[in-house]
Amino acid sequence: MLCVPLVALVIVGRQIYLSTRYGLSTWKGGGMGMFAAADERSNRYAKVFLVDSDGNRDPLVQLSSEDFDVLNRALEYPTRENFLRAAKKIAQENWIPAYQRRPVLNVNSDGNPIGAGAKSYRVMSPSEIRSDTEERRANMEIQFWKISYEPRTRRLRASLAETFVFTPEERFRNDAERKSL
Amino acid sequence: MKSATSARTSVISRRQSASGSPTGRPFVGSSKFGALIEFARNLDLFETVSLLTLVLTVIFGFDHWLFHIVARICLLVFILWPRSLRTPVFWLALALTGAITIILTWELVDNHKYLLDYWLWVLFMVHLFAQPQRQLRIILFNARFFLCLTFLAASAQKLASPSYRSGEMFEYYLYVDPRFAAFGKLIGIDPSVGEAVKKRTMFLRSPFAEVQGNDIQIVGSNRARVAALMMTSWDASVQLAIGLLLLIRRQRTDQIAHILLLFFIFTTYIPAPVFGFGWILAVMGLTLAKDKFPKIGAAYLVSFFAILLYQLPWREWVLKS
Amino acid sequence: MSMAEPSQGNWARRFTLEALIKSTQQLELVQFVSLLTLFLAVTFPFDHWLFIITARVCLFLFLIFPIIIRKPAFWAALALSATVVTILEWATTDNHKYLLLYWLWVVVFCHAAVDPDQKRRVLVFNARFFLCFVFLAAVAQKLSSPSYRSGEMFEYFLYCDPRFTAFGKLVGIDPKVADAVQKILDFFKSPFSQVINNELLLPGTDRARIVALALTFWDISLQSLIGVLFLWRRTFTDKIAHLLLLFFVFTTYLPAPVFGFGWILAIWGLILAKDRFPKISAAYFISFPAILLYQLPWREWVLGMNS
Amino acid sequence: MNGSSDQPDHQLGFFRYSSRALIICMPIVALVIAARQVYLSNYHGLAVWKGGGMGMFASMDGQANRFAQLFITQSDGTRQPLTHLLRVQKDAIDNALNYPVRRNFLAVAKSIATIEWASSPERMPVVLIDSKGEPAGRASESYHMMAPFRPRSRDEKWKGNIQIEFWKMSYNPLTRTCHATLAQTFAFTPDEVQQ
Repeated sequence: MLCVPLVALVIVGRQIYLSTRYGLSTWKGGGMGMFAAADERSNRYAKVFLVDSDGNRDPLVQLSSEDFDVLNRALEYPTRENFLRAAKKIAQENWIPAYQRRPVLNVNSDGNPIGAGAKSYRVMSPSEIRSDTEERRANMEIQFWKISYEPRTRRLRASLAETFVFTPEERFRNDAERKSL
Repeated sequence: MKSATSARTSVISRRQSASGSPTGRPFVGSSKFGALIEFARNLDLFETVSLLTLVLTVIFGFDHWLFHIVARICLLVFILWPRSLRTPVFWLALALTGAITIILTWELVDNHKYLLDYWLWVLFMVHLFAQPQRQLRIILFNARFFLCLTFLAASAQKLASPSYRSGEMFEYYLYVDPRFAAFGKLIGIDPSVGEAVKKRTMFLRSPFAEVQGNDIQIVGSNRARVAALMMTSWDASVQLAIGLLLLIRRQRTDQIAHILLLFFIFTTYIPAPVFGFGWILAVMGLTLAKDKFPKIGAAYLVSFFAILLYQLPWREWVLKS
Repeated sequence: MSMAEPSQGNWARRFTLEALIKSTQQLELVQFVSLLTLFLAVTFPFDHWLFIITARVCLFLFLIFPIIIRKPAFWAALALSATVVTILEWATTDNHKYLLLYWLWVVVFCHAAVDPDQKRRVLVFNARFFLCFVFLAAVAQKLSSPSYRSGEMFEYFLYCDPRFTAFGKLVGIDPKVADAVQKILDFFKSPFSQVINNELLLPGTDRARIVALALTFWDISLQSLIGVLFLWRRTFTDKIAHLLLLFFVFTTYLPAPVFGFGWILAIWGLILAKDRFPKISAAYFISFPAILLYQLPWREWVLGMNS
Repeated sequence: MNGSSDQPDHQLGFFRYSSRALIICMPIVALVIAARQVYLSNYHGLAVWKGGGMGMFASMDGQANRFAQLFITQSDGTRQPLTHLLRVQKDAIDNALNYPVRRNFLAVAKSIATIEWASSPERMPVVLIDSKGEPAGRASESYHMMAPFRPRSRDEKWKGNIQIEFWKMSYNPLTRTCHATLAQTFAFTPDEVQQ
């Protein structure tokens, strides 16, 4: 009679532990924290960049729905292992610069654009023509961001919670192992 | 050997005889709500709970192909062979599939789906025993336990969260969560406020925009602030009250807890489209109330209809109006 | 699927073919068809909130108050909501969904009849009519279509339809061919590319051509045979038609994921076979769980396999 | 369970007088609808997969092989393609592709006109593609990309015509070539699309 309740209690305990220590969303994992905190997927997002050896970063913008599935999983439970899984999935596509460089827009704290900044990025989009060269050698950087809201001042604040950098060796490890077999 | 149909007939005839009317027309000669109370009282607890749980698995089950297929096969097996509902293997198949689904995608599974799987394991255990008294004890204990766990753990997690206590969470959702847009409009928050907030958050998310200090002002509305604070205090107090009252295990406190739970089900699942959660809470509430409080049992039966009707696209209607 | 009391016996014996045949013979036709139709309405419904909610409320009512399944009003609610949904979205409603609509009305009329024999007649006549209608109308539309007759359609779908990619791989067409074709076709759709003469050479294979011709021939002959044989109304022709229909149901819905269509065909087949061909009706009985199992993601498994 | 428990009052009024009507009613309806589907698909382009016939897998010409290109045209004759569409517009296009009549494309145009469209700053060249799918130079035109910006306010008037090109693809198995044909072009004036 007590066995299912005991399992439930253990799972709730685990959820609370993972949620407080490792950032697991309060909505997931078997606790009861639905509508308990504004800290779940709708307030979390990731920016994904390819970073070449010179330190230039280009954002990957057109992720497929499969890429989003894996990335969302990492956003719900933001461990390095989960982001690595997302990086591996995203790296399976061949990313090429699709359009001309686009300047980064500066936005003031009132939410109004105030002109182009000094920085500019190439827009990277997936292509089927695999080059096997440049982009496979670049590091992949995934920035994990959280949005919080301050009701008194009515300000939204984005904070960079963590940055994960994955080397090509890490991302393509399984491919290399498979080939060597 | 009995055929599926005759077995089904026996279920039907049992229900008919249980309806307590010699004419087989239970609704004749009494008020409609009285008849409903009578009907609810005469339902077989295990069969009703099992059936309602089966419906839950088929229409609000886990979003995974494995569970979809097993739940549909179970429904087919039940339709062809109604007695299967009383076999532990039937529930084992569902509970095990639910557990596998959770293990495979545990970070993505919503908390309330865990509750469904616990309940499937409870039904498996209930059907392992032959003595009705023992079955009754297991199901009553577990229904109360999970209702207390759900509401007390929820209250604890909410009260422990600063973004909940400050009202920040509900206010933010009133602006950006599309599920709340229609509800917001109903209480006087213009949908354009939410649209403007969403647009500003896009600046934060885009790699092609850099927001000064990563800090952005939103327009917001005082009404949303007040509504959010009210929702926060209402939600936390109702949930805490239900959990605590059910813990006391007295007739009077149980009655109040059931009324609050019904109020919670009837109101919460209008804005929040997590119908499976509402359904399982109603199943547990019905389990506890059916024999002790017939009127409340009947109200729980009505709540199942309400949950099904809440799936109407009323949000689109409100937003378009 | 056994109908025996658990205490009566021996599990091994209960799952024999003989037991299955016996139990299908004991089924009461009208009740059984009603249950299968309700299941169909709940699990493969019209994709519209009105029908989905109606079907779920009907399932809930049936489980709480089972006798309701024999009331014409119960079926009329389902049939009416199906009618409203079909009228609202007639141009985007798949052809096979119309069959569900017709069938819901047939079940209304069946339950509206007083005499049990009349109920059976409603079901039996309509089952035969719709089987002939489905297959003969399909054959007529196919034969009148030049892109079908030339084998062009199946070859094109083998390249372009993702539902056929896994099947294509099983018959030896490399999924890379399909990927390359799909990519090349995007040139037509993009405003930023202009295809010279609006004509593109597809990187197709001979194998796909042969498979497409074989599929075309198999499909048209099987469908015309089933339609014509059911028209005859003789025991022998009916028997062959049932075997072909079973073959069709068991093979077609593996690649084509229109399970509701397979389900309704199996219901009609079962209605016609039940009292006359016990073994065949047992096979129809098996086809229902088979259709459910075809929903396994076998396509992903096949495509994920190393070739 | 048998029919003996059914009460006579179950019978629907009309059918009390004609038991045959119960039996043949739906076959007649099915035949009428199928005939209508055949007519509409032969004369008004309705896809053979839709509308109540039995033409599934009967022809290449279905929604999968039809596509639409959408442009906003200005009075000077220039036009810019709409490249990023909203879900509701995609649904309206799917509907129109299944039944490509002016009324359905007008619904698409109306849905486009509810949005304010932003164009990309740079012009994108149109690439010429040869029959093998390889780039073969640049065409004379170049376009700005147009993406939805925000809902258009009701007081603001929609300017510009909306042009929708309806294309069909066919396949020739002998030469293994796929051919796209512009089946029809629909143009809608601002007055037509104004809500």
